Amino acid sequence: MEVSYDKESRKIVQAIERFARKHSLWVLAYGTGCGAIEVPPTMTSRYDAERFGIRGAATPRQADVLLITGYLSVKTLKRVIRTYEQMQDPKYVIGFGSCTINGGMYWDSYNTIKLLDMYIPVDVYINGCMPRPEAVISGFIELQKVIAEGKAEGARKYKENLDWYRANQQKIIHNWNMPDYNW
Amino acid sequence: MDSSTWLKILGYIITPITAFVVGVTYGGIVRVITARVQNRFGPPITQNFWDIIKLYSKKTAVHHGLMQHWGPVFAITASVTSLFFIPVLKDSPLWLNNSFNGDIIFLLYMMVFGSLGMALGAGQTGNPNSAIGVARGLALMVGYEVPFVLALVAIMIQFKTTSIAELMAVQDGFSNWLIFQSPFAFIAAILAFLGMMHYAPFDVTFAPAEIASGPASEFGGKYLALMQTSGSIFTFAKLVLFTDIFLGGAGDLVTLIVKTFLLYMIPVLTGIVNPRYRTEQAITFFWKWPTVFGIIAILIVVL
Amino acid sequence: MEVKLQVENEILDKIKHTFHSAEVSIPRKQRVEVKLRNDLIHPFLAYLKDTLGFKHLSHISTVDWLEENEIELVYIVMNYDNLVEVIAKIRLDREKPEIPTLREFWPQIETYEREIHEMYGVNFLGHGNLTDFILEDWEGIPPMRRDFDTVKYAKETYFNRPGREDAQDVRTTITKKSGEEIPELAKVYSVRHLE
Amino acid sequence: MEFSPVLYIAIPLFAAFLIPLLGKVSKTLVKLTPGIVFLYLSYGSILLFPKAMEKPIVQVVAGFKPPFGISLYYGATAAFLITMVTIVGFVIWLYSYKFIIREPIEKYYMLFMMLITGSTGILLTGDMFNMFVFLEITSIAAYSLTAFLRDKDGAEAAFKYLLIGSFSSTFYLLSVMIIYSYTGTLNFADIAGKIDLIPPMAKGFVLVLVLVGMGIEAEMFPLNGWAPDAYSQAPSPVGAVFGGIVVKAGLYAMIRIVFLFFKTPEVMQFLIFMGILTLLIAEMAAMRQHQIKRMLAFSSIGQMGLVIIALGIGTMGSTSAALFQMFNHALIKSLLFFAAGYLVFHSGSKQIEDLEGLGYDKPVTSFFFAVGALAIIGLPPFSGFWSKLLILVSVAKAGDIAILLLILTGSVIEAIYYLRAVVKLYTRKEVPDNVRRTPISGLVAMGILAAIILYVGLYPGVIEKWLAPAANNLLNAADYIKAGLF
Amino acid sequence: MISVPVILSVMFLGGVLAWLANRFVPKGASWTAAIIAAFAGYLVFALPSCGGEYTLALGSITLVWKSTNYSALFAMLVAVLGFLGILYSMDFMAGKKNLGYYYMNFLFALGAMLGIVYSQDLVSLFFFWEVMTWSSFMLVIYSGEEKSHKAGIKYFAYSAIGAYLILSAIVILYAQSNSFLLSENVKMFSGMSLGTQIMVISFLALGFGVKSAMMPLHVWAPEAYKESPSGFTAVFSGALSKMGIFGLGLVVFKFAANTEFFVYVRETLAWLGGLTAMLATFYAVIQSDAKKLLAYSSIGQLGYIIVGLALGTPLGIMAALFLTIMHGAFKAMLFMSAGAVYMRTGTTSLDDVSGLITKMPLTFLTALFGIISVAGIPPLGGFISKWMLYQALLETNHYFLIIVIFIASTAAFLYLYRFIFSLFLGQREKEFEHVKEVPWSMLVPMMLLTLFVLVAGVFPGLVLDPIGKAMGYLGNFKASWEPQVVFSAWGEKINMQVIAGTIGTIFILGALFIGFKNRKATRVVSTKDIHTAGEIPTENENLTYAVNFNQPFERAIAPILKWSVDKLFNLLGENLESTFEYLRYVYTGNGQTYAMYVILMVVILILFSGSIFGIHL
Repeated sequence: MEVSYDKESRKIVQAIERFARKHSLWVLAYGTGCGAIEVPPTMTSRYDAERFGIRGAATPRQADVLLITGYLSVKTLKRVIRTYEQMQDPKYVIGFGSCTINGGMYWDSYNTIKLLDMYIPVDVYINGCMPRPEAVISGFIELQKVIAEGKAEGARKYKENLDWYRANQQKIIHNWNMPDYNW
Repeated sequence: MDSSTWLKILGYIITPITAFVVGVTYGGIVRVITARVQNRFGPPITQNFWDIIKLYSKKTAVHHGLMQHWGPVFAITASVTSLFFIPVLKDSPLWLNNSFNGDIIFLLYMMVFGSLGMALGAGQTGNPNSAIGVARGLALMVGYEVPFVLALVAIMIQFKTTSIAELMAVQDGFSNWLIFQSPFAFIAAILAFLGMMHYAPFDVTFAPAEIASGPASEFGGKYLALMQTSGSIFTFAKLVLFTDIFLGGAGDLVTLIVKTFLLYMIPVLTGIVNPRYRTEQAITFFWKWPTVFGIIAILIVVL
Repeated sequence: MEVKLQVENEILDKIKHTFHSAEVSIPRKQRVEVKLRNDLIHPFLAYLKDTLGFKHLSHISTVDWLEENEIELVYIVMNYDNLVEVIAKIRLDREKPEIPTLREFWPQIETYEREIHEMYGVNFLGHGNLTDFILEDWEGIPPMRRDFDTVKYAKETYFNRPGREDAQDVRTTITKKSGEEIPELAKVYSVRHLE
Repeated sequence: MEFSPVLYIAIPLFAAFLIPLLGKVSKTLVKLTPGIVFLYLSYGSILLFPKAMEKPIVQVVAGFKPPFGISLYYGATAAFLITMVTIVGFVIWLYSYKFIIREPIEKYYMLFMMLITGSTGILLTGDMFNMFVFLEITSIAAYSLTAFLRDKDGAEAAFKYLLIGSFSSTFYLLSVMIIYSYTGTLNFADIAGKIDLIPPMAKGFVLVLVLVGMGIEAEMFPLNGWAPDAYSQAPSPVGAVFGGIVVKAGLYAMIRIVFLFFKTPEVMQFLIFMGILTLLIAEMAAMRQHQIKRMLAFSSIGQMGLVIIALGIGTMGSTSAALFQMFNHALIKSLLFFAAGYLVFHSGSKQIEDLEGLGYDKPVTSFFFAVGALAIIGLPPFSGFWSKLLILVSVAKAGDIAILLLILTGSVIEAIYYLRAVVKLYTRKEVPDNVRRTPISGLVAMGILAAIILYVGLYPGVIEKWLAPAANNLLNAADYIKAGLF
Repeated sequence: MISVPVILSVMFLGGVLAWLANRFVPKGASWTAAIIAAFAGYLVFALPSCGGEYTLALGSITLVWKSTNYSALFAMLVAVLGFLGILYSMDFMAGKKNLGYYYMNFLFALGAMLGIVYSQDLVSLFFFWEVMTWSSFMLVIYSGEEKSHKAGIKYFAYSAIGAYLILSAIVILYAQSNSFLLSENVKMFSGMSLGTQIMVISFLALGFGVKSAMMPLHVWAPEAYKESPSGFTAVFSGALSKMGIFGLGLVVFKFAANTEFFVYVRETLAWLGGLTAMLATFYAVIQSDAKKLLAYSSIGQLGYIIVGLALGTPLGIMAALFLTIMHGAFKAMLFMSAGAVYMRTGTTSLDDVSGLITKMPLTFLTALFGIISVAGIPPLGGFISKWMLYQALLETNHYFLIIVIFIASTAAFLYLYRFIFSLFLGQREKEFEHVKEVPWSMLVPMMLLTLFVLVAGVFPGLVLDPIGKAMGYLGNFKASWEPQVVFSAWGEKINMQVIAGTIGTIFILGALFIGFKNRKATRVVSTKDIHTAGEIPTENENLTYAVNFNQPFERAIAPILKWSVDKLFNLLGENLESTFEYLRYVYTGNGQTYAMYVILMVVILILFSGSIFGIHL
């Protein structure tokens, strides 16, 4: 039984939904790299990210935002992909620090990836090595804007281009023993 | 159908909605207060509404089987049913619902219904954290039920009734409130209430940093939303129950809200400033002083 | 500056007395360096631990002597009583580096050995748990060996963000700026592929 | 044809002399003879039993009237017990038919017949000295049967039996002498009338001698040391003979004398006390036995203790219950010995441990053992239930709750060790293929016993209606005197 | 004309028939037994509730059998559960050895239970009691393994003690009243001396208490329940242990009610029952075997029943009898589902089995309804009995007993959840990947009982009707209930239809909502797909948290668990046996010793004949 709205009410519902999504960002901080240390100050009294409705989520099932806080080694990437796929749509990814953008200081490492958005769709990058909490919050506000515009469609992108992403992922993860998620 | 039937049906619709709104708003206020205590600004009071709407608006939902699918339904059934069997406002046909068909003992068991349903749902996910949370939660329940039941027994014996409505009728006038008539029962009950609300120091069931929010760890989207809805309603239901029993109930909504809010602040403020007990510590806590208070309450009634 | 190395000398004497083939020296205060035959590392560490009281295993370090076709294992053990460190060095064949495990002396050595196995390809016999440690499913030359070309590997394996042209070789840039010479060694194994 | 009680003694005796002669002719004839004897005796029982129940038949042997002549007293009690002996004897014969394969079988049957002679003699005689004679006959036959297998253990057991048994005879003979010296008569009925002629001191001495002497035969604690060895070392049917016949006869003799001459409250109390001791100690000892036949022997002692308690209560109800229990015990214990005999034979070991798994390998024999065990514990619907119930009722009526509880304690222990053995039988274990089978005659013997046990269990009235006259006969000394002296 | 002997002979001859059938027809035993049980069940229901009287004279003893309202209640329970148990056994036991033996003893046990409830005289009561004991003992040792034999011996030993206590009470009564008739004894009981009264009541209560596993006489129960085949365990716990309750009902209301110390009897029993409920629950919490857990749960539930009976108020008795029926149903369900799991997986260990819900959904449903009912959660049958029990406790001012009971019933959630979680929820072991649902003949009894539990919960009047009549037999009790509403003594009422309607409506609404919201985007995933911080569980890894599940609670109650009755009894048993061992050495096997005994005996008797016989030498 599909509930059908007329156009006007659909718009209103969408607006409410977007507003709610924008104001309620539950963050799954995947604590890789040095960025993990920047998250606690962001969340606690000094910078108080809860003002923006940002708060931590314990598990990927509950979370909206996946925060990749730094470089990802091949081993961690595998876990990140799994975690990302366990999250519920709509879901957003924030790449955090230059390591996620272009490899940063690990550009010639034999074991870290250098381009996060080749493996999972990233909505917002926050540059810096490391970005300070102010920058992090600004990144989140940017994400809120993207959500409000309805452009944060990472999950859909991932779903549509799954083969491409899989090919990229499997290029470096040789032993692909992950369960099938029926995308 | 005559007007009273319509009034009753209206009551069935209005009561849960009110409970939801009040419960969620309380949740928001709690978050603000917590933030202020921690020297933060805190989210807007409406934050919990946005959270719940967002969870409802999630596009996908994943479950691990029928029991997880129905787990939140069990929870909401328990909370709404309990609410329906608690007289919300004194002498108001709109707010009394089914309260004459059940009583305190029924409510004690009805409250478990949801926990057990949720526990079954959490169990089916296969997540060890959920099961650990459930084991802790059930054990904790055995702990806090003891002083709670002692307090209730003291009151039930004193007034020779198990009906909440009759207990409310007993407490007309400020000085007749049971909090003054049998203070020890109130102390035992309120200490049990701390455990019942799962705020620190008795938040070992959900312990986010430890077992990834325990039973809820595999719930997301609509399931989590329904759980939070039922949680809000349940919080309100428990508060109303305590108000009815100890604070003389309420004749109008404003009084009710004031009384429930004040009552709610006890576990909340305790929770903010306390660390966490381990399960067996919590159980032994409940079986020590609160139980003693409960026994004193009974002895006072008996002697 | 005259330093009294009484304790160190005592230890040196004892070691020399027991292990005649060991080359023992005292590089500095509180340190004794021993070069051993491969097969003696086991009895040697046992002797240190049980007789001389070197209870603590600080670390195992590894050096890849590519030119000499050898891999050097450096065991660092320490005595809490006199705070002397003994550094025991053995050299393994680089083609087939094998040495018995020391798990029965220090159970925590498992971790070091796993890492060395993964990074240098040293096979610790009797270890029992030489599975993947940090790298998963690594194929090819162990990454810490000097004949492994990390830049080339990274370029081939991972995507590079276009537009980062300066992402060449930090060392070249630095030498350009400072005018220093790149050591021959580094040139051969690092710069060669960049050219 | 008129059947005379004297034939109960004469026919087995005749058969006992005939059997060795027949052995020269044919082994089969030897084997068949006891069967014919028992069938004939049963026929006699059918004829005489109802009569004896109404009025005791007193028969004078050798022409003199009592108290001078030797008289046979076939009263209700004797009739009851002799019928029991006949049934058990018949079944034992049937069982022995294939079980006793060791030569010389004619010797076995001869001794068996002599033992029957002695037992019926003890039960029938109305004369104290004759009782001694029959006692000796029984005992000597029993000693020989104990050592029938002619192995070391059997010989040792027989020697112990002989040692203790000679005490029994001696003491009994002494008491006969003392009584005769004061009263000048040997007839029970006559003595009973003249018992006051004996001075108290001698009377006490006689009492002690009789109690100890006959207590040995009746397996009273602590005089029963011979029993476990004799039971377990003798061939299995002989165990049944002891449990079913010899001990019953001994007990009858003791009780007859005590009831006739010394029926004072103190003596009865003493009997109860000894009965309890016998019961409890025997049951406890049985609990710790590892050999099945020793276990059965101790259980037998315990049961006798129970009977002694019931007799010691001395009321009408308790005495009849005791007779019922004697009857049941004779049958059930025979069944158990029969089954145990073949189980031991099949497993090749006397240890209970080694019986494991036989329940599946030899189902019928094991089944009979289980039936026997359940019956002797006193579980319905077997006959043991009723006799135990009646004993308890009579004890309760006598008002002694402590005795009641002690009896029940003994019963609990008994239940545990019997079930242990049964359960051992039915523990699943791979048993090597055993081609030996229980022969049909053995199964028939057990089947008859089991059928009787079950039948009596379902219709206890069959036996119960004979109990009252039998008990009356035993209790009522005045009637005995009247009948015994014409 | 249907009368009691007809029913009994159907059962007992049927047992023999089943045994014979097994010898000649393959599968004959199960069909014969099922048909006989069904037929006997029909007869039990067709028997007029105050009729079928039959007198049988056995020698000096007269046996009287009659159906009363009280016995009809228990007879129905026995007949229904017996039939369902046999139906369940048809496939459960298929292919096992010695089926004739199994069904014979099964039917014997059923017949004996019917015999007990129909007995109007003490001898036949005891007679059938013993038959019941040994036939159930035979079933406990059915598997023929060492463990089952140990359990069997233990069971039998305790039963024997209990039975002999009953027997001694019976003979004491007989000694006073000269009659075995129940009615005669009841009539004359108040005239007996105080000592007799105390003795009879305590012996009877202890004897029946053993069967109903009252603490501290429960020791036999866990192992016996565990070792018996599940088809029978359902009857064992559901009906057979209720014979103890049947007896206790008679003791309390027929005998003790006429004495001056009635109130002490009730208080003692109530506290024993309450402690039984609590401690047994605690022990159930720490079990790691499904059937043992259920066994302890059974002990605890019987504790509730004893409490209800001992309160002696109409509401209390009503609660007790209601719980008797309900416990028969739901414990049978749970044992049957545990048996179903055992049949498919070969184990009942809670640590080893998990995640069977998708493989055995109907079994799971049975277990679910079972645990909800045991827990006393509305609207199923368990709740109304608990409610009545609490009301009865409140009205009789048992302030502290109510707490004990409440702790027990709350702690029950722990083990109940553990039971269902460990067996059915969580991740499935790889070896159970090909497990199938059990056959229909096993599902039918489970489903029927499930339905019954539901119906009895919503329409308690259906069950309260025969209970009300039974209470009339026990004494002049008037039950206070209407078809929908149950009243307490204080005038509280509870309307189960409103409750069930509310719960049902909200649940259906909720289920519809959650079902249709995002229906297309809702996915079921494998239980392996869980949040594990990204780590991937391998196929052989099972993350289900099942071992030591209730450890937090166990730690909290560690002081209580430290000393257990089992250990005490074991110690006692060992010491007794070693004492026996010493006594055994009275028989040294040495002829000289024996001769010495004889001489000593003579000497002692002669020396002390004065004091012993009153004759001075």
